[in-house]
Amino acid sequence: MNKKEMEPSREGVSPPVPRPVKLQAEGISMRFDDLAVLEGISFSLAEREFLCLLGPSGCGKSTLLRILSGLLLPVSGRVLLDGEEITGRTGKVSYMHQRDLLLPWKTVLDNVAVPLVLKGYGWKEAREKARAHLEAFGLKGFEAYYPSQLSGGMRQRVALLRTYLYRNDVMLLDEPFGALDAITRERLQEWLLGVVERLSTSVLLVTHDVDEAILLADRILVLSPRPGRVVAAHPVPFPRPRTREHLLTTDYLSLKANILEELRTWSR
Amino acid sequence: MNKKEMEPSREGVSPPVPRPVKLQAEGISMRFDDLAVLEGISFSLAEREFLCLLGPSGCGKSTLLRILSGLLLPVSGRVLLDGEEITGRTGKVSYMHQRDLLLPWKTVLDNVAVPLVLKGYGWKEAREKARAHLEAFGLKGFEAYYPSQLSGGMRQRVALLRTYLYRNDVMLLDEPFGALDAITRERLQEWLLGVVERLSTSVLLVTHDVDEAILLADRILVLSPRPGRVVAAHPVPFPRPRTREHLLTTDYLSLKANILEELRTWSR
Amino acid sequence: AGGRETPSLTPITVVLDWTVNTNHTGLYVALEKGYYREEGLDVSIITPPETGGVSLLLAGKARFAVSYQEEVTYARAAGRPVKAIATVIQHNTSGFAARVEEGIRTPKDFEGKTYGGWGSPIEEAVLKAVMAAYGADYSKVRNVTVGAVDFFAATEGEVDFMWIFEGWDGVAARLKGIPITYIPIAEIEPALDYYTPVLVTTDGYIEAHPEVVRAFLRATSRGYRFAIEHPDEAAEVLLSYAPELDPDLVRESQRYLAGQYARGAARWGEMKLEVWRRFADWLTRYGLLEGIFVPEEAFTNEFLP
Amino acid sequence: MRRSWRSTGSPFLTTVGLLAVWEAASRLGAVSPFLLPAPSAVVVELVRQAPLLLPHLGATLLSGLGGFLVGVFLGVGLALVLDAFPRLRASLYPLLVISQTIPIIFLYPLFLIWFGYGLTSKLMVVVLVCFFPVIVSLLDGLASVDPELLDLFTSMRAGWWYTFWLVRFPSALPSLFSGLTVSATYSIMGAVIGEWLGAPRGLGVYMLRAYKTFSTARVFAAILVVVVASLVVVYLVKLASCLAMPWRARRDTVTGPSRNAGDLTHMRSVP
Amino acid sequence: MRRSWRSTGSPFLTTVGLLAVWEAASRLGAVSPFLLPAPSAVVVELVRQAPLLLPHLGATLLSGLGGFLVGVFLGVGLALVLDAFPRLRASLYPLLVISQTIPIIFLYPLFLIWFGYGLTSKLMVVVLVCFFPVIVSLLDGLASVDPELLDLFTSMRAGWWYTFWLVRFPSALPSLFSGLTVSATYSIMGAVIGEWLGAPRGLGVYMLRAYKTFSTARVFAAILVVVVASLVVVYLVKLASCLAMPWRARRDTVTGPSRNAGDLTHMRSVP
Ligand SMILES: Nc1ncnc2c1ncn2[C@@H]1O[C@H](COP(=O)(O)OP(=O)(O)OP(=O)(O)O)[C@@H](O)[C@H]1O
Ligand SMILES: Nc1ncnc2c1ncn2[C@@H]1O[C@H](COP(=O)(O)OP(=O)(O)OP(=O)(O)O)[C@@H](O)[C@H]1O
Ligand SMILES: [Mg+2]
Ligand SMILES: [Mg+2]
Repeated sequence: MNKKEMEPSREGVSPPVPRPVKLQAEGISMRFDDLAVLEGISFSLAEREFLCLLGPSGCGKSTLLRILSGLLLPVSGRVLLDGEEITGRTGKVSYMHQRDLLLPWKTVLDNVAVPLVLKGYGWKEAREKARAHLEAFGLKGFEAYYPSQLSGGMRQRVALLRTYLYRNDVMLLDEPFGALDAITRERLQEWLLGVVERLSTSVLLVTHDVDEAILLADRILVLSPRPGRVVAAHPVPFPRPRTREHLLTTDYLSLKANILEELRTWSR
Repeated sequence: MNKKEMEPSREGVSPPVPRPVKLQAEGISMRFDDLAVLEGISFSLAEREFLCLLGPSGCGKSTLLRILSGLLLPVSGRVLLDGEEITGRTGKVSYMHQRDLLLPWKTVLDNVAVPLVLKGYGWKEAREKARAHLEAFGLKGFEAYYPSQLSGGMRQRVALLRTYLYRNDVMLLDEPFGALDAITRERLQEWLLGVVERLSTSVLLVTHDVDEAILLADRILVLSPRPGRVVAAHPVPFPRPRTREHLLTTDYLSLKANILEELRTWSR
Repeated sequence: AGGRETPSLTPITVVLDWTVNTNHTGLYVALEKGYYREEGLDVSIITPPETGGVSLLLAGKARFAVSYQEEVTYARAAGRPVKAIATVIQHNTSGFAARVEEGIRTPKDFEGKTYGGWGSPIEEAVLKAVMAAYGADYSKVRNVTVGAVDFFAATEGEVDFMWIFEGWDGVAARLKGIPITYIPIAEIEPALDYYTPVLVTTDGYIEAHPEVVRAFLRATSRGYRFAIEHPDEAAEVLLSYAPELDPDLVRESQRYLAGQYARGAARWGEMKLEVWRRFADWLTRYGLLEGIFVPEEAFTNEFLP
Repeated sequence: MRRSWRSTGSPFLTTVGLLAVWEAASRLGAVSPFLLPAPSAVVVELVRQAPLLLPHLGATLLSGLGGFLVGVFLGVGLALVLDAFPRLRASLYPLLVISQTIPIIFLYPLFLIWFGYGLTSKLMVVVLVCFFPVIVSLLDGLASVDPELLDLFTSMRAGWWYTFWLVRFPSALPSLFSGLTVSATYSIMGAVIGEWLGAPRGLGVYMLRAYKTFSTARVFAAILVVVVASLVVVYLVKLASCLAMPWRARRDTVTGPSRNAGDLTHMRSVP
Repeated sequence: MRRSWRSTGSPFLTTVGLLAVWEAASRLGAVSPFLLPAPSAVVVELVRQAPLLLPHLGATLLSGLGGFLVGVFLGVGLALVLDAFPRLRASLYPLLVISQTIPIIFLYPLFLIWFGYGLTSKLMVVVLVCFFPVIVSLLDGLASVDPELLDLFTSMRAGWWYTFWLVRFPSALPSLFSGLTVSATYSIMGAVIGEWLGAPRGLGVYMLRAYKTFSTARVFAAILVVVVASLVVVYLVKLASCLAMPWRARRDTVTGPSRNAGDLTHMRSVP
């Protein structure tokens, strides 16, 4: 995961030509019995775009991701992929759940190999391919461990690697770095940016870390508290690669303050 | 949870008189089969002290907390509480696990009431006492929900509230705010500081967020990667109340950079 | 019944050998008509576990039991102090039966047929003996175990002939309109004309309470004599205790048995030493009896009225 | 795939279909009435014999349900004790297995002698039959609780009783109900076996007498009663399982797993 | 609490203790030898009758183990089918219960007609007895899988087979093994019942003959053989359960739940 893996094309100001829309949410509303959770969510995710979703806890972010992935039918609204409706259809996008959801009965290696097996590889080949990634995720030496023997952050990394190996053009990631320390998180963020670049993936990432959002995103969506609505969409116009040091420039800081203020206002 | 709840005594420079030691770890080492996880961890937690534990993912933080709480016997080393050995004895400290560990078969209210019931209250009374806290934790209206119907952050808040209600002089918290957005996190951090002040509790908090550590801690311990050793202990000399705005002062920033550099160096 | 009116009644339990059937009619008649009460006995009749009632008798949970000569013989040979005190029927009313289509008239015809048995070693010996007597070869019979499956069900399948009770299965066949051929066992091998069923008690009980045994048999004997004389009424008595039985079968069977209970005997219940000895010898000859069996000790007519 | 079964329908339809085939087979002489009488004949006999069957049914229900309850309490109680004392468990587990492998036919005479020729012996058969699936499934359920939840309660010094009642028992409930379903299925049958082996009244006695007088239709009328009674007990257990586990109310096990509202797993075939 | 049982000891000691009590009761005449012979008498008879018992044991093992295997495969297979088609499940579940509530004694004649007088009918009895606990526990196990894990696999478009094999089946394994334990316990017994109802040879036949000739000690010698054979089958299943679930190897269910190394739950009594 060295810097070379990142193409330099991403450096410079954000998209000069508008990219075609990949995934589109149209007026999605959701409720559980009496509880209104999402209200008229509309946005689009362009090709190769990195979109971050910020919002107060319980506002419906995970619910939105479940709807986008086709696991849940919204009360109203549609999900479009490449202009085709995929509401309620699964397998079109890859989705990393908020919980790690590892298989307790499979070792780390097998857990990671699962998506490859689902794609048609034999177990042997799948394991080999999966093994090649373990080192980058700091999981080397833990191939034969069962999930119950891992630390929280290690489990999250296994889950992230699994999601990556079942990659689609669109990746929905629900707090993929939540349980990771600053350094490991930095490395994996870099790695993720590299993936987006190399594989022309579009990413929708839920996070609670405003810094993380600013570091990674092309655009940041802010949701209101439940029922979640899109209350702001901030393009992040900073050049890449962005580093943590950049976080101290006034532009960064004002954007961050801005977003925090929005979150705060809405959370009243 | 307004500011008034916080006593002003905590404002000003950190402890002028050294406070008596509450919890002490003496040369704790741990291994799982061939995997050395902790190596000679020694530190002490003073009365009313707020100690943050930073360290790379998988370095043994949760394992250390399990040992301190008496759930796990270290290979060597001792745990002392008020000078008395409590190695391998549970119930002496309260401990919030990294996983939320809610009871799937109990509603939010009952999950929160459990520690009170364990302390001898009847269910009815326990529920009433528990109910009084729900609002502050943003859980009002969700009393009758089962954990499976909650968002990730809500589950974490339930778990934190539960730990608080089973409070002891010493609270060990394993990433209690990991799944919370910035605003909710701020509120609960404030609330936690108030608790420490009001109830003279000592807190050992594991976090991955360096900002959070600097905002909250009297002292920050940095652990090396596995096998975890204490590689640095930083007192945080800033006056309280500390706010996020303070994070932009150079003192804060240099401490942060310092810690990040330590983490980075050791993670090589 | 009636225990409350006369507290001096001796409580007595009788355990049957099988489901309630017309072999037991005399007992029920004596109960119904109050013969037992007149003798100072408060009798209750119970049905046995699958493995038979003698174990209850031996454990002291019943004073009298319905058994059969074969069982008493084995019990005594195994050192169990069981003694027959009356035979319910004078002759063995069982035999081999087949549906007429099978064309079985004599044991010679068993060759090439399938026999459905309940898995007792005695059956094999009996078949060998009777077939040998008719110059037939037992090895040409296919002997399958059908256990508790009844004649009508078994002969729907591969089974061609079975060993049945004339007074029960035979009567049932007539009622169902299924013509059968029947070869009475007693006719083809005299040694097999043994007593079945018999009333038994234990040596110890006879010794301790001879008067109760005597009283019990007096009443029971009256019951059977009543059944001999009034088969239809006796059948209704039985049916009143076991209304679940098929009434037609009970009535028909009762009429048949009325002529069998005491056929050729001076009094109901009397047994001959010869019958006991002959059967035991036969068993020994075929290697079916281990242990020492003294026919004289196996039964007594002493308590018969 | 699923769709093709949609129309096949309910338990009702299957039952009716099955009865129709059976009736036809009987009428056409494919099955001898001595083995399997036509359903119509059975129903006729059932109606005719109802007054006679009712008291027998009462006796069977009494020992069947009574024995089931006693067996369940005994099974649950024993499971708790064995679970609390692992050494005792290792010692007694073989005995539990042994209790199930001695043919009842040989135990029953002992029961008759020890407990008499009344209700108790029959009850004991039912208890013997019912307690085993309960104890096995409860023990297995108790053994597969999330160890971290146990840790949590240990760290709260919860004591045996609270840990059991708040964590282990609810966690073992699905498994326990599996065992209860099996036991419930056996309960009425157990009573019938006991009656068969010797009892003054009950459906087993009725069957035995009908069987020995070659009244196959009556035997099957009694079997029908046994079957219906057993089904009622089994479905009561299923109902109890739904009531006892409200947190998974929508994942019923008789009608197949369904999921939360809006969830698509069961809607896959909708375009 | 736990400590007091520490010394009580192993299954071996309990068994020996029990046998001693039984032997003493027999010698002192507390139990009639006609009902329950002394263990010493049983063992003597066992040794003496061994050559006669062996071929019978062979027959019983053949149908017992064979029927168990067939029953397990049938149970698992049926459970899978019913699980895959929820409608079918609702329709067939009552039939499964019914199959268990018709006394075998009435089914056996049908078996004899349909399957003949050989091994098959006996096998069918064992199958009938064994498949039910398996199917109930497997269905219940399959129904209580973590729904979010299922969602994950749905979102990966895993297809029925992979979802089943990677998620649902492993998750249902503990429950399945509960059912297997119960079935294993019944397997040899089932064969004995089948033999009892009519078979040319087997321990059931031996027992029946011994019983009819009042050789109580021989009956119990045969029961002893049945018990030991059953225990062997049950412990083989326990062994299989440990092998099949390596991820919870240290939480065995026969010897009671123990936990990961260093974990204190089982060490609480150490000061
Ligand atoms: N039961 C176990 N068996 C074997 N290894 C274990 C076990 N529990 C933990 N470990 C190992 O111990 C190491 C430390 O785990 P621990 O959970 O303490 O890490 P952590 O510092 O809390 O990490 P994180 O920040 O990711 O939560 C990990 O490498 C983990 O694999
Ligand atoms: N199955 C359900 N039944 C009822 N309510 C539900 C269900 N699932 C989610 N909810 C409710 O929907 C709301 C949104 O949940 P969701 O998980 O989408 O929040 P979130 O934005 O992901 O929060 P977090 O940041 O804490 O993870 C919550 O209030 C939750 O209680
Ligand atoms: Mg969420
Ligand atoms: Mg941890």
